[in-house]
Amino acid sequence: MITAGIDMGAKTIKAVIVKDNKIAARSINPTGFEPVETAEKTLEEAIKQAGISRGDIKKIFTTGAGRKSIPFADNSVTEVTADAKGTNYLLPSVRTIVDIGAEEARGISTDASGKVLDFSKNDKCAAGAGAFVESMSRALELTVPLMIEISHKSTKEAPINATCAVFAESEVVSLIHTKIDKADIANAVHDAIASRVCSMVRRIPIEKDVALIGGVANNTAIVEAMKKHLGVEIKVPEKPEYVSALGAALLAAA
Amino acid sequence: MTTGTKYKTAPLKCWQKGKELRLEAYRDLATGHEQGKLMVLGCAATPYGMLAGLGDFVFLAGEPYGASVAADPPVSIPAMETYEARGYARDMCGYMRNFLGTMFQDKYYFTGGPFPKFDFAWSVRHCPAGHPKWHQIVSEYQGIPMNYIDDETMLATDGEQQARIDYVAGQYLDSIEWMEKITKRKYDDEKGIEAMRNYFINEGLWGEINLLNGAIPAPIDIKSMFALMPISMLRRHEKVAIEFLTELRDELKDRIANKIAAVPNERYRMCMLTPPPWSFLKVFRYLENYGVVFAGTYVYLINSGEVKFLYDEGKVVPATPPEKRPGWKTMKNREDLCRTVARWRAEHPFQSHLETRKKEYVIMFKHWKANAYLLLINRGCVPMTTSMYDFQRDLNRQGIPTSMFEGNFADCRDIDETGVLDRLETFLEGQGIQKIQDI
Amino acid sequence: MGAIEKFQEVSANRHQYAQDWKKKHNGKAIGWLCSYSPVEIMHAAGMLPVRILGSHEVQDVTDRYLFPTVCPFSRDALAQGLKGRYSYLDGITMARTCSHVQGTYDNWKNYIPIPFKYYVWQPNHMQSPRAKPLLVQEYKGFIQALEKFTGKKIADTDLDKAIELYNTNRRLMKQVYEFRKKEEPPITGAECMEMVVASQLMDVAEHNNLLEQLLKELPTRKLNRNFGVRLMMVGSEMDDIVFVKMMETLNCTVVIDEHCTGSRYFWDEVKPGKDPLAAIAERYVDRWQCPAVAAEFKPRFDRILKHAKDWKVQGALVYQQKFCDPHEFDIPHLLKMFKDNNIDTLVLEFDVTIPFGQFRTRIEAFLEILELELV
Amino acid sequence: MTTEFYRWTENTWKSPDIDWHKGQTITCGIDVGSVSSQAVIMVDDKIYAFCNTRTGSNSPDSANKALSISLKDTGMKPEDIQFIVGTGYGRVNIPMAKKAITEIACHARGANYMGGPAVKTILDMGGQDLKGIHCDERGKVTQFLMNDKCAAGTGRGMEVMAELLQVPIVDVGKMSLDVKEEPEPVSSTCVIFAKSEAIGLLRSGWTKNMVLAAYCSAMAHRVVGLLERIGIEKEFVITGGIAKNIGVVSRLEKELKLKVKPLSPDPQIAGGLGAAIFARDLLLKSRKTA
Repeated sequence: MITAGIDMGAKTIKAVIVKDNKIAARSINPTGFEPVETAEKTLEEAIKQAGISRGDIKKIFTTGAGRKSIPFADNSVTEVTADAKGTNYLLPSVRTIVDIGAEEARGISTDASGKVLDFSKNDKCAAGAGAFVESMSRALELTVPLMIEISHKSTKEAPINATCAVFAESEVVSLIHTKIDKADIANAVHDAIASRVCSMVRRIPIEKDVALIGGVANNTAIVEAMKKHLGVEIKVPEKPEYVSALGAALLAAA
Repeated sequence: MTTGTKYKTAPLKCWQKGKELRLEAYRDLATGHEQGKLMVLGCAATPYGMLAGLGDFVFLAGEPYGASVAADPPVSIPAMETYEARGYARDMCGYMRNFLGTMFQDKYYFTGGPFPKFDFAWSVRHCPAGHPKWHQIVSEYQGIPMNYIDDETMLATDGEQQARIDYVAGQYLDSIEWMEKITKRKYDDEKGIEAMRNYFINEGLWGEINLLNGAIPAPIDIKSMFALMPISMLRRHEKVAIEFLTELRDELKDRIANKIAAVPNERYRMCMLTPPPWSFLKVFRYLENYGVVFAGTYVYLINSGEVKFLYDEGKVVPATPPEKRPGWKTMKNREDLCRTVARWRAEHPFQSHLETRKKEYVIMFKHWKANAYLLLINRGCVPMTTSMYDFQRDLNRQGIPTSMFEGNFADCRDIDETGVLDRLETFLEGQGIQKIQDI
Repeated sequence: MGAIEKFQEVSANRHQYAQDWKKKHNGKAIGWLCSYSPVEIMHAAGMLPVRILGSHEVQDVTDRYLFPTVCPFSRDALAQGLKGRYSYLDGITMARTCSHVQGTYDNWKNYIPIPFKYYVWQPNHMQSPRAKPLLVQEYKGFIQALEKFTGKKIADTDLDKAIELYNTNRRLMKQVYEFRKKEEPPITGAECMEMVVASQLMDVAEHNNLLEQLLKELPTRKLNRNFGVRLMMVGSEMDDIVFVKMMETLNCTVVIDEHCTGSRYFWDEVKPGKDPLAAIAERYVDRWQCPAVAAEFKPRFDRILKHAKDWKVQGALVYQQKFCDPHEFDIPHLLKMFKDNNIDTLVLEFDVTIPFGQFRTRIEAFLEILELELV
Repeated sequence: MTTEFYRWTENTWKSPDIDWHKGQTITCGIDVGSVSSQAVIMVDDKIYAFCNTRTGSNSPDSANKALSISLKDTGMKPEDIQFIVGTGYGRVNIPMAKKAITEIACHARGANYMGGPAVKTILDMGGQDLKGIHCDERGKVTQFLMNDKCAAGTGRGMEVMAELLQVPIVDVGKMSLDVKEEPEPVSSTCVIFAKSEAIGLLRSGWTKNMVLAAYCSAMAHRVVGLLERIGIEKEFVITGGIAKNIGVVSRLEKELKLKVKPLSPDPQIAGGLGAAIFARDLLLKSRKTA
């Protein structure tokens, strides 16, 4: 049985093809302004990769913010359900999932089968975590990878208090102008995000193992900071940005 | 996808009448003085029936008025901006911001005419940062006298309650003298008592109506309840309200007998602890697409004297008028009146103690045969939101599912509608409830 | 060590101080959350009253207990409890006033193990003649609970002694404030703040001795600094010493204050009477009002204006804890009052920690308004 | 590096008809802001040269860069400048500046110079904050207000929108005016919310222009709220980058029923210009005392 999952994110669209419960292909593209066409394109790329034809796909499920906009999808599921399913497939021991996206962060608690038990999302004033990293890398005139790298070299703490991403930005700007070392600022940025996400995640019961997924999970500095704040080990699946799409594909097969 | 229609439905017969009664109350305010009536500003928790002792009056409760404005963003936003332009903060009581906004604009929402000028403000301090200070701003602006009763005596379980009831009763007595002084009218104890009798009867009736929604299918949906609420909230002291609420109650009983549903495809029942964002009532309509019906909400429908909780049996029944309760005196004079009101307030506090409230939430949940609670983190009201996370944990501990969203009951700018709807869909998905169809 | 250094030391090591005190006196310590909590009664019970304050550090432990628009002070205070910094406390109490700090108390009660908890139902209708008699009753309940917990009877003489000590404390601190009227105040705003904060953490008798010592030092104390503009600080809870120190490097001196952890807390003395409880109740009903319980502007504003004039302030820094609605009600009216009296104002909104860069700019700009002249 | 739609374009200007060698006073103001930095050079009481450049990730470099660009082919060397005042976020950290003065005082002074003594109300829409400034006929600040609690209405909000819609921020204004009818303003006051609201609107078929229109009018709205609090007196000017956003400005004018007085040569240099004027004050003062 072959199924596909498409994650219609605000920034990027990802497609995953699952064949007989195995990942057959993954593809990703920036969302742009024609999400439907991008989705089509992304899916076709995955199909090529998997070496199958469109007709072989039994079912297509979508997820993500734009999940309802895809005419050729058989059904759609919310990110929370998809995250839980996808993570459970990759890391069966995980009971608590943290998904940090560009605009929104989620905490999900699941059972051994990957069913959602409870979830929490950030409130108004703590939104925009993921996007915050990027705009801050600009303010620091560093690429995101470089910002992550130097962040590990930080020696001093530089607190950022504001929960509001936009206010936090101006705090960072004033830090920049008060001669504080870039490494420490980069570290502060990651720490601030981790701290905000963690206080949101704490609203659900935090049981081991804990996994971090979503594009931001590739950011080792944030993973470090999350460990520090939650005081537990954090597992990161391979290609964490595809977990939602994978979950959707698996649910389509179910 | 199946169309989950299960029950027959029909509009409420008394709907139109209710609408007229509601608007009448608001319209009266515009002409109150021409009619030679006293115009009094207060809050929903003010036992305004007592005012009848001074003669005819019209009474405006700030909250329902603020809610009406808030439900109408094109009016609400400029009103709040007028208020903000005077340097008042954006994170204060949402009702107040809409109220003061239209006051500063001198635009009375229900007529578009000038904002009512009150004779005095008589408030209850059931909200630690709120109503007396709200009315303080009005009294400064309109140059009218104000007085208030410090209440919410149930907030504490430590210490003894009786002394607090005496304190509240004493304040009521003093405020009657104060009213006589500022209005230069003689207070007629009989009239005051009579009006408060109606007030108590209405409370019980409204409670009975809200409890009828324990039936499956629910005979009335929460939107209609809110639309009719002002009658119970603004005209409790009037015979006409008793007549209407009796009619409504009987119609609901009739609907229950004939299984006439508010939401024909009802298959999942929810209830709330607080009012919803008034600019966002479409959330209920949206959820009807999933076959979700809202049986009621604790604040406004339950927590201001409408019902009596039998904690040991885990039951809830409509409130009986105080005088008919064992161990309560018949009211003969203003002292009796003030004592009765104080004691009644103590037993039906707007803000009862957390632990008491936790019990009541569960009883209501069971009575309404609900599947889940919808909780609002309300940026527009501190007391309604303090401890909301505590409540959520408590409900979950008892196996009651909750879905929580952040918003503001009176500021449409404070809600991420797309985000909230997405959150609700996610929650229902977890509950195994899929969308039925677009209605 | 000079008195001021001692104050600084105590407020820096407040938890150590309290624990040492417990050992030394083999006594109990009780935390209190609102300046309406009757310290006299706690002291009479033989306990060390400790005001629960925040630590002004970024924290992420309170969001599951307090919703987003609860004031930062209430969050910060609860965070201290959740982090176990107050684990040495034997009890906690609060007087009914505002709903933000109410959230701190309720969650402390429910989620932080502590043997003794008592909520004093402070009547809030201060203008009502009914308030004092009730408060006496409430205090009786509090006393019974304390006696039951400590096993020690609280006699009227204990209360009289406590009243005497706290009145002395208040009187002496006001004498220190007198020195701030000088052209060149011998004590900075930050130092004064540390003195008052310490008074809410220390054994009152010991604090009194330090005050006596300080009052001997002050007449000859010379500060070698740029005194600049004379400022008043008006607002809600404020114990951020780092902030005030930063401010006083910007060509200004805080010469007087009106806030929850400053003069508003200690200014009024108990008028001793035959019945000590009645005397204490009278003090907490008639005292300098917090906006959370005031339903009239005038009483508070009149006192603020008198302070401003007596201490010859050139500008007022009006601030509030973010989301503190009781103060938000007053501020527009307060600003008008200052304007009508030709006193310039700057409004700041405080959070748990403070974005120094931005606040520094605002304060400098404000000082520029007051003294930067053009050619 | 992807194109940065949120950036304002850099520009530089030099007076064709001033010979700085003849000047009695040569002063300079350097404004290191959160997003952009400006240096303004004054010869006597005339603007001689200025530049508007990007702020780097540390103040001294940004200041140096701004200064050297503005000096480019003037033949003037840094040491020819007799007094330099620093302002803006980085003011305390500009090595060559003899004094630091806040951007609030400087914007008022600069606006007063460009707009004349009738200018009483100044709106400064910076990247990170929104300032309403009231000043007297000499350009001395009498009162100012900044946005609190919420970053709504700041330039940053507009940048976020430009990024989201992949529209160069310089085009936002005119695009927003190119709509058949004015849409309802974006209701959310929170930048992050506004963003998700915008995404929703795009999904429901709104054009970029309509979304921009809705956001510009929402922003104009917020600004009016702030201005009303300090009281709007004629004449009214806007400094900072957003002054160039005709979409916001025209809507603001409509709401206030008041024309915004245009500032030449460039509303973005108000801070640096004010600093240069203060520098001249201080220079003359020091000469008097010397």
